[in-house]
Amino acid sequence: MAELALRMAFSLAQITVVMGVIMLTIMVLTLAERKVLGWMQDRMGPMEVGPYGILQPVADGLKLFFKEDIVPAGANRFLFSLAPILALVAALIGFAVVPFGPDTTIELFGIQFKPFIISDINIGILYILAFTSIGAYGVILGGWASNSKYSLLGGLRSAAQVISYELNVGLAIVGVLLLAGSLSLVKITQAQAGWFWNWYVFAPPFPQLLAFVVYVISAVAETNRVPFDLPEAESELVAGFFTEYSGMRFAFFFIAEYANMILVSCIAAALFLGGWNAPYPGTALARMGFVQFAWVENVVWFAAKVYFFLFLFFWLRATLPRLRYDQLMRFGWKVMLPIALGNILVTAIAAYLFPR
Amino acid sequence: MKFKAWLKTITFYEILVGMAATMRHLLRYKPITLQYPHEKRTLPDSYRGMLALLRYDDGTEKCVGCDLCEAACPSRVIRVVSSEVPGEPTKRYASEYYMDMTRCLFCGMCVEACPVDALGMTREYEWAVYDKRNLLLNKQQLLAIGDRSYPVREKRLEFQHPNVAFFNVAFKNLPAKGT
Amino acid sequence: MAVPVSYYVILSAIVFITGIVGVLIRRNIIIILLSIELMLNATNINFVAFSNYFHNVAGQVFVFFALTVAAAEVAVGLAIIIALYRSKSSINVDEFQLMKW
Amino acid sequence: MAQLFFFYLAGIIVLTSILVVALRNPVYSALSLLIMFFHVAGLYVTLHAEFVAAVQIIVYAGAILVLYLFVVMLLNLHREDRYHAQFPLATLLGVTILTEVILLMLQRGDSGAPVATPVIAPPTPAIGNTEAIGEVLYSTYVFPFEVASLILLVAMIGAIVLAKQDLFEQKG
Repeated sequence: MAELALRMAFSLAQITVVMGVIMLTIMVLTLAERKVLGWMQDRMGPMEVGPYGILQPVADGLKLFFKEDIVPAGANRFLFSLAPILALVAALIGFAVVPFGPDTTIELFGIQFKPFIISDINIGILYILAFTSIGAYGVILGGWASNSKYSLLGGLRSAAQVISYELNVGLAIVGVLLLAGSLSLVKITQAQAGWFWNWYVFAPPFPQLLAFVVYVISAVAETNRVPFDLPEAESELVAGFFTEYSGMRFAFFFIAEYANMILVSCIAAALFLGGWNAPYPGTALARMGFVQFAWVENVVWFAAKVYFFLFLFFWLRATLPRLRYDQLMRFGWKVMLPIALGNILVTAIAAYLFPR
Repeated sequence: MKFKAWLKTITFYEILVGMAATMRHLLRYKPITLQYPHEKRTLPDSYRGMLALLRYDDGTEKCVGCDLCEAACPSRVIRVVSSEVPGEPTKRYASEYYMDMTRCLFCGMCVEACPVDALGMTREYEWAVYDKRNLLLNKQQLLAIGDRSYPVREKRLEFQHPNVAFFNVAFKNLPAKGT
Repeated sequence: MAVPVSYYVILSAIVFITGIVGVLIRRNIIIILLSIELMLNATNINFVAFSNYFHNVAGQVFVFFALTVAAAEVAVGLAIIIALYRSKSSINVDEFQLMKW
Repeated sequence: MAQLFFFYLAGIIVLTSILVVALRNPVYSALSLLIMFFHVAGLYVTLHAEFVAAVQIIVYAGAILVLYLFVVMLLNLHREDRYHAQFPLATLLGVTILTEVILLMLQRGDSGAPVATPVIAPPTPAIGNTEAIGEVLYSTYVFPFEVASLILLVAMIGAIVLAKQDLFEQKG
């Protein structure tokens, strides 16, 4: 019983730390997005709060926290409150299986713990896919419960888009799963150790470059980011499904969107870019003799890969205009889906001919 | 040609060009933003800002209450109530003068129309208010604006050159010869 | 402290009966389809329970076939609902009597 | 512990499935069905069927129920006024089947002890749940698997044909 309590306490501590890091990252991202967008468009971004505007996220958070919480007339009060919570929970729950660092164990009070992996379940990828698909509920219910036609249209668009592109995400991942032979994110990452050509983007026998491209595009679409931000197209639908939301409930949707971005970036880093592995075998710190600090380098590599993807999101947003809705659907079903299926076919043949 | 277009499509060539452009702007970061409340642009010479009523150098109002500005205004901003100067039946003045600046479009026609140059356009533009009614300006407010924007005042018409005093109204707006 | 398999059977029976009752007493076609989902889930619970009981994954494989059928049913069923709603602008089952003599 | 989990999950499953039938707002019905799917998935996890649990959530909760909600919102349905008049029939059927099941259970006197020895030996524990399912699905059940894919194809085409109004109308 004591062991169980200890394990639960440790897991709770891990969850707290991960949540804290994610919330911090989201705060940084809200500022970074506006800054990067501004710089790319020859603007400055927020400059008022604090030196160079670095306290802007705090100001935003305070504002949203103290803002009046309006429930529109005729809205379904229960579902209106439920929708942001659903969206946020679905976005945050996926981090439980993401390996943030190497698969080392530490011993504390006579029990083995894995400090960087909250839980290594053998269906990790499926778990993440399952809970990202729940995110659509928050969107669609929020759109419906607001009793507003813009919200409803945004919610319906979002549901169609998320379902369509979730399929492509799943199929793009299958190629990696074929090569790795496991659904556990930890095992998949471990299989990519060594030089960077062992990463599944470049991996022999068949590089998953196509799957990577399909995954990135579909992930952008699934998180409702520009250029696929049709559910919240400002110029057409005011703000999409959260038109009627304000205050903390709006903040929940906002945090959920950013958490989803971080999650898909983590998955992309773990599946295609080798996760915590450095592009060279082992770690430089371990070679220099600091074996017990090798995890620092691993975690830094993971963070670097995740932040590269997050930067890619901003970069795309600064560059590309929004697609039309039928273009989006046609692109998803007629271009991305065949490519993903073809990739699975070729990868399966290659994996069969050249077993690793 | 067709093959080339196809190749461009599948390699996302156009998108990559666009992304290179945005990246170039990120690397050579030269903002064109003006941090407005802290930095202000230098206004052009012919800037048309807030309207103001002017005075002569002895402190008397220039306005003679002729209503021409009211007639010239396209959006009916101005309302003039003119009355006689007490004791001098030939002279008039504006006993009340209102400008509803919520409607003003700063065209400057009232300034052009004024025969005695009693109206002027200042360079003030920070006139955002919380209450719209604060933009209905009366004569005292307009004169105050004129006082702070035109520190150098004109002499009274009678004390200027006799020829100018003879013609007395807006000599610069006379039609050109031969028309 | 293992759970006897009979508990699972009773659970799935209750869910199945709820589904039957739902099909019979509701007028809304969508709720009727949801009740059918309930019944399919009841059978799935049984499959998985017995798969665990006999240590044989064949039961879980059958869950996949049930899932396939459920997905197919939803696609066709909802398409039919939309078609019906277009012609009748209602989804009350009592109003679809065209095939009744 | 296991029984505690079972009774919690079973209780919620029964409650939500009754709510699905009883609630008058279709959206609430669909949401209670969502809760039920999650608890069924939890039940699968306690039965060591993690893969089925994940697929349950992905397919049922992530796709099927979203489609239901989609249609409910598309048609903008309002709450239903009353139930169908088939209460006696439903009660009769329900009570009959329930008593049947309980009678069968009592007759066997089953209390958890295996009735027959398991026909197939338990798979080696080294193979995970997912691999075991894959092995069986692609060896013993290849033909049903192909048939299932055919069913899905037919359903997809059928749904498109049914839902798209002007598919067969001549243009011009």
